[in-house]
Amino acid sequence: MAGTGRAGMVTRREALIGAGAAAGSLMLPGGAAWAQGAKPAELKVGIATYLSGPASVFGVPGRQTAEMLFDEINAAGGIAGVKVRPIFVDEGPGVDHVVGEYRRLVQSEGVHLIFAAISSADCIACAPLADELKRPTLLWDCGTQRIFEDNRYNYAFRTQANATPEILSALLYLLKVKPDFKSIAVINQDYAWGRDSWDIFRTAMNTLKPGVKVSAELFPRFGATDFSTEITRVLALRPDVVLSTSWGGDLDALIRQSSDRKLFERSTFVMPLAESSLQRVGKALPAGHIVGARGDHWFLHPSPADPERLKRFSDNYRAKYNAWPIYPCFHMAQAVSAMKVGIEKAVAAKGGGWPTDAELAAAFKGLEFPSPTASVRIREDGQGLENQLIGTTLHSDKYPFPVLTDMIVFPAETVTTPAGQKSADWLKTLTPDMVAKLPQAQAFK
Amino acid sequence: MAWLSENGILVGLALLDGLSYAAAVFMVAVGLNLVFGVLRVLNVAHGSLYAIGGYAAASLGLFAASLGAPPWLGLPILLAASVLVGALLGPVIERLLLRRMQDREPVLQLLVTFALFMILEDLQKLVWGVQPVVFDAPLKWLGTVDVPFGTDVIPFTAYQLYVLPGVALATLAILAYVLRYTLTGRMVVAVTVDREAARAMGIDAAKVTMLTFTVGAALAALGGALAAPTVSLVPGVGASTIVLSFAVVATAGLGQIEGAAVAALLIGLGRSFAVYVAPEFEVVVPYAIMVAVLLFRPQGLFGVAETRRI
Amino acid sequence: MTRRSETLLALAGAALIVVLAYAVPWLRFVLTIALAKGLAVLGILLLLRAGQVSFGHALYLALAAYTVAFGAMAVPEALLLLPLAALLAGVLGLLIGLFVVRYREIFFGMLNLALSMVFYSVLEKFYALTHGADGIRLPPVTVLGQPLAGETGEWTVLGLALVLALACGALVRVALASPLGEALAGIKTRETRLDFMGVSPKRVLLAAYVASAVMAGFAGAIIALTTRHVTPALSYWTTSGELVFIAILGGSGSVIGPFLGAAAYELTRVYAAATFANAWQMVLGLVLLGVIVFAPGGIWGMISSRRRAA
Amino acid sequence: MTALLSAKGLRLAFGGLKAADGIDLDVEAGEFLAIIGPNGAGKTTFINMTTGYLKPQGGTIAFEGKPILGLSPRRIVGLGVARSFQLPQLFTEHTVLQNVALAVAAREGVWSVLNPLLRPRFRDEAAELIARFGLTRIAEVRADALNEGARKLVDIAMAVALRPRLLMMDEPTSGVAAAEKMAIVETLVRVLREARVTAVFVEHDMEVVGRFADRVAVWGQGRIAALGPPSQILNDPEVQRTVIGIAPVGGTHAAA
Repeated sequence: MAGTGRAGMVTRREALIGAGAAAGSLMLPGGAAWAQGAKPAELKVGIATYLSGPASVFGVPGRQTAEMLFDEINAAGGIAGVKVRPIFVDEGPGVDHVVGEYRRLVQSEGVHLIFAAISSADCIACAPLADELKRPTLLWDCGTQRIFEDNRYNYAFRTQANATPEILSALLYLLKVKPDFKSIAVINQDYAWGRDSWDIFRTAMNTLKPGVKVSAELFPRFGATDFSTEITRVLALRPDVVLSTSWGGDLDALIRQSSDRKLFERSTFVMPLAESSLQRVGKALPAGHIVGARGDHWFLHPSPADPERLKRFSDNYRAKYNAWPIYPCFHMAQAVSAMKVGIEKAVAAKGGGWPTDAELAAAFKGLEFPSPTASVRIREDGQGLENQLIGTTLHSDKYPFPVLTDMIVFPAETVTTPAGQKSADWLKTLTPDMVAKLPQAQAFK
Repeated sequence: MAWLSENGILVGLALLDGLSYAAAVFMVAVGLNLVFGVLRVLNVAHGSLYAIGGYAAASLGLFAASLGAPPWLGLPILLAASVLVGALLGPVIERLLLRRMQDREPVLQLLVTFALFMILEDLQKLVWGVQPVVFDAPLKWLGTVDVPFGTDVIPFTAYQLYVLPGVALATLAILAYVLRYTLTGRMVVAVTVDREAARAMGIDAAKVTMLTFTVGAALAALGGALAAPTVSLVPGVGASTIVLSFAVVATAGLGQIEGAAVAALLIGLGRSFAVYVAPEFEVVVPYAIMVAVLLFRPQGLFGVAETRRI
Repeated sequence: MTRRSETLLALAGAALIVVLAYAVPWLRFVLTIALAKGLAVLGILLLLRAGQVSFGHALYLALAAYTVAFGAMAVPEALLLLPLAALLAGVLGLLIGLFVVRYREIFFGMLNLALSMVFYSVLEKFYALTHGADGIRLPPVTVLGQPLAGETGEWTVLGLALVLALACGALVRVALASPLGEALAGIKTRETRLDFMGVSPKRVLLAAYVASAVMAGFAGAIIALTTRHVTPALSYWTTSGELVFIAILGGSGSVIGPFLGAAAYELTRVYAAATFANAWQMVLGLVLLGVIVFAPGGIWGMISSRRRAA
Repeated sequence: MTALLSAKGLRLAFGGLKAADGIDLDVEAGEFLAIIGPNGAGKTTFINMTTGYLKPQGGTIAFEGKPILGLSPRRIVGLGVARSFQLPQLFTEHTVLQNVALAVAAREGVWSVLNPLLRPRFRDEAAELIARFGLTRIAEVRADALNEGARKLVDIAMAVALRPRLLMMDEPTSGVAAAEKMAIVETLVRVLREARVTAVFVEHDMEVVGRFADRVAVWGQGRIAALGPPSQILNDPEVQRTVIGIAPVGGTHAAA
């Protein structure tokens, strides 16, 4: 295996350079980097997001939002006088990479706070680490409801809702606008989210409207690009409603191919995540279908708490990245807002002193912070209470893509599983009068 | 029996979907198989070439559309983009990487293409970003065809029904003709069968290799370009494509063009029927078919059993 | 390289790992993962000796990891779970091995890949049990009745990994020089001769295959105990590809190679991800390409050629 | 006395080509039987059939009275029939010593993992055998660096290491430089005599045949055209015309 002549020389030189570089980079600071309770020179925030793979359609807008908002905070003098700096890590390589990165962020980079993550698996793995390493961690975008229903954490908090309110709202909306549907087909991605979300939907549907016929349950491969077989089958079955909780390239392809084959003319689609695809699929998605945004995220929210705040956020994002913000942007904005308000609360509680990790974590419990559209409260169990917005697509001349009309904003408390209960059980206790009590729909203006 | 009479027409529909899916699968796998035949390398970067072909076709198409090109021009643009990608990347990859590696162990050759795949995945992301890209002008222009289904009709896109299988059939026919009846094609076959013997007969194996790889790259790109109107191109699309085409190639028998067609057909139809009969097993279908075929024909459907010379 | 200097090098490496893990706490985790992957790659190395590449050994890794995750719910004792996981991996390796050792080269690789993808689908499919892609969080685990948690827990798992790595490394080192090991290498160069010496190459390969499955099993168990979270991604083909990648990176000339490769791989990935979060994949690809083109013996090859030159 | 190897009515055709068309042949214990004939006559096919590589379409083969037809090469080796190859089948990345030691180990069973291949017992036996073949000088040379003559000898040494009672050799001297040929064959015959191995060998060099064969079988189009002592066969004008060429060659004396 010995290199011959010239090649051998190169090899040796490279080996030396490589060894030197490795030794140098191992000299990164080890151990926690700052004294507890002392005001840091800079607030470092580790942010786990997808920078590679299919989920980077969410991860990269999330990262862009973080960069924009961190700049804004620093331009305004930082949080409690401390500048903030994001350190991004990629979720793409998988859970063991993210767990390793989490440790590196805490033990080597000495980050003060962590935002984790988009993937539910990464969140489930990181939440216990937060407690183990005692570093306040905000779960900024992942969907699974299992985290706070199965466990208790002192250092992990979620600054957004979870799958149960996100999916339940879509069902309630459907029951309100199309109460007499008799059959439904589901086309979801074949992985945990696709399965779990259908479970939530079906459980709630069987409680609120028993007897709906499930015409087909289709779970095409995650990352599938061709849905023609699924579409043919649904075209032939003619269900009243088609549910799809898919997202990203999968959802784009499903919408386009359904549109090309006139499936939208035969069935009403319910797509709880489609807000993130609207700008890409454009008017291929016809009017009259039900779309959600994993929260009350919509840059044209009909009744934001502070219209100026929403407009500023949306316009800034659009000016910077040439697109309207989609839900991961809003989720990131919520995490950043929670961080700011939480630290300010902890600093105030200490009379201006800098909080320890434990004090900072305690500040997040019960914290209420503004979101671009309204406000979010972090419950005692760590779960965020976030309103949900569902609407129906409408084609307007003002935008090159469908907008939402007949929007219903569901107050968080009405659709979120109460603390201490499991979604699967709670969904079975729902009563049909829930639908009658829904807030008024608001039209596109 | 009751099931069949109830679902008889559904089976017909599954056949239509299966055919177009098989066509798409064939387009990716055939290039891979051709390249394997001559270079004896399973080119992992084939998936990247597929993705780049798709992205390039979409970019070119969207650019042409922004200049006001008529929608029918979309189809030739798809073709042009794939030829461009093949002609630009094929010779570069073959010359700079694979040729240097051709006397190395097969594992190393395969890993070189794996490394290339990793590099191209990120390059792609740097060039085209992460937001899904699509170019559906040709599909929109061709419109839909209503296929009768009992008293109902099922709309299919003409693109899916005619263009995909059409291009696949044409590709198969042209390749089969070229390999069988032209001098260049026969040289390719000769190198596939026995590189050393071909060299001894005075065939310029290096030239044949370069040509084959370029054609293979262009076919991968064409596969991607043909997909661009229907699918959304996202990061990672190359990775999922390549595993599927590996399964096709192993099922087909290495280097077998007709085998790739039959294997693609089996896998395409198998997947379609699975969606009707047992949707939960759809994902496993290509692998199940591959394992079943190799169980009975260890060298693949059309592969020639290599007897070891002693 | 003599056996003694190799032993010394291995012990020095082990000491270096301990020192690094002590000096840089966050590296403990990374090094444990690296040791675990090194163990799995040791199995890949066995197969490489026979000239065979498996693109599906992540199957055994994942099986063992899930065995630990599920087993911990019943018996949360790491010292029982670890051998149990390896045993199950070995049993599955035997069953699958009986089938795949009849195939060579690309068919061997593809069949392994297919079976691991089927397992991946099974993990996703039975999501009621496995929670699909979300994966399973390990319940609290003990070692000899002491809870495996916190810093002591990290050191314990690192220690386990180190002991297993040294033991398996030594065993493989001895086995490779034994008649069985040399017959294994004979499969690569002249398989038929073995038959005509009365030795069944299939059985020789099967023995190596089962051993490789067991080592991948140890690796999966260690990974599960370290990350404390298992997902189906462990069995995805890219994980298998990563193992082959590491084998080549480290070099197949010595049993130290896999561990060198794994450490280099994990550290490169961590540092590349920290420095170029957008393009770490490209960095890895370039590193691999560099190693294959300029140092086909891998990192081990570079070290041993330097020693020889010195 | 029954023959050591007894083939009856062997038939095998590849497409239209009849490689064996009713072969009847007995090999007696202790003899050296040479097989000669033009290329494509089916000589190698005969070896391939008797060692289990090819399965005849008809006929029977018995070794020491036991039928071996349809057995795998491995089982046949186990019974005591070894072979060498026209193209030497060596483990190219191993040294000569390792190659032969591996054959010794194969005879003893390879399933020991904890002791090295070159443990004293295997190493000594292999080294001794290599010495008998006169190859000690190249014992540590990798097999892919050997010349053709050495590879042939190593190939045969590996077969001898299996301690067969019958050794089938496919052109042991082809590709060997003419100058070394006789020396190599001398060595070979000496070793085989010492080991009391019965041998069948396919050979094109009539001088070799004439000097070392006890009996000669002439192959023609899948049949045995003639069988007898070399003195008789090599002087047969028909054989001279079809097999050896126009001019009669070489010595006519039989080996002792």
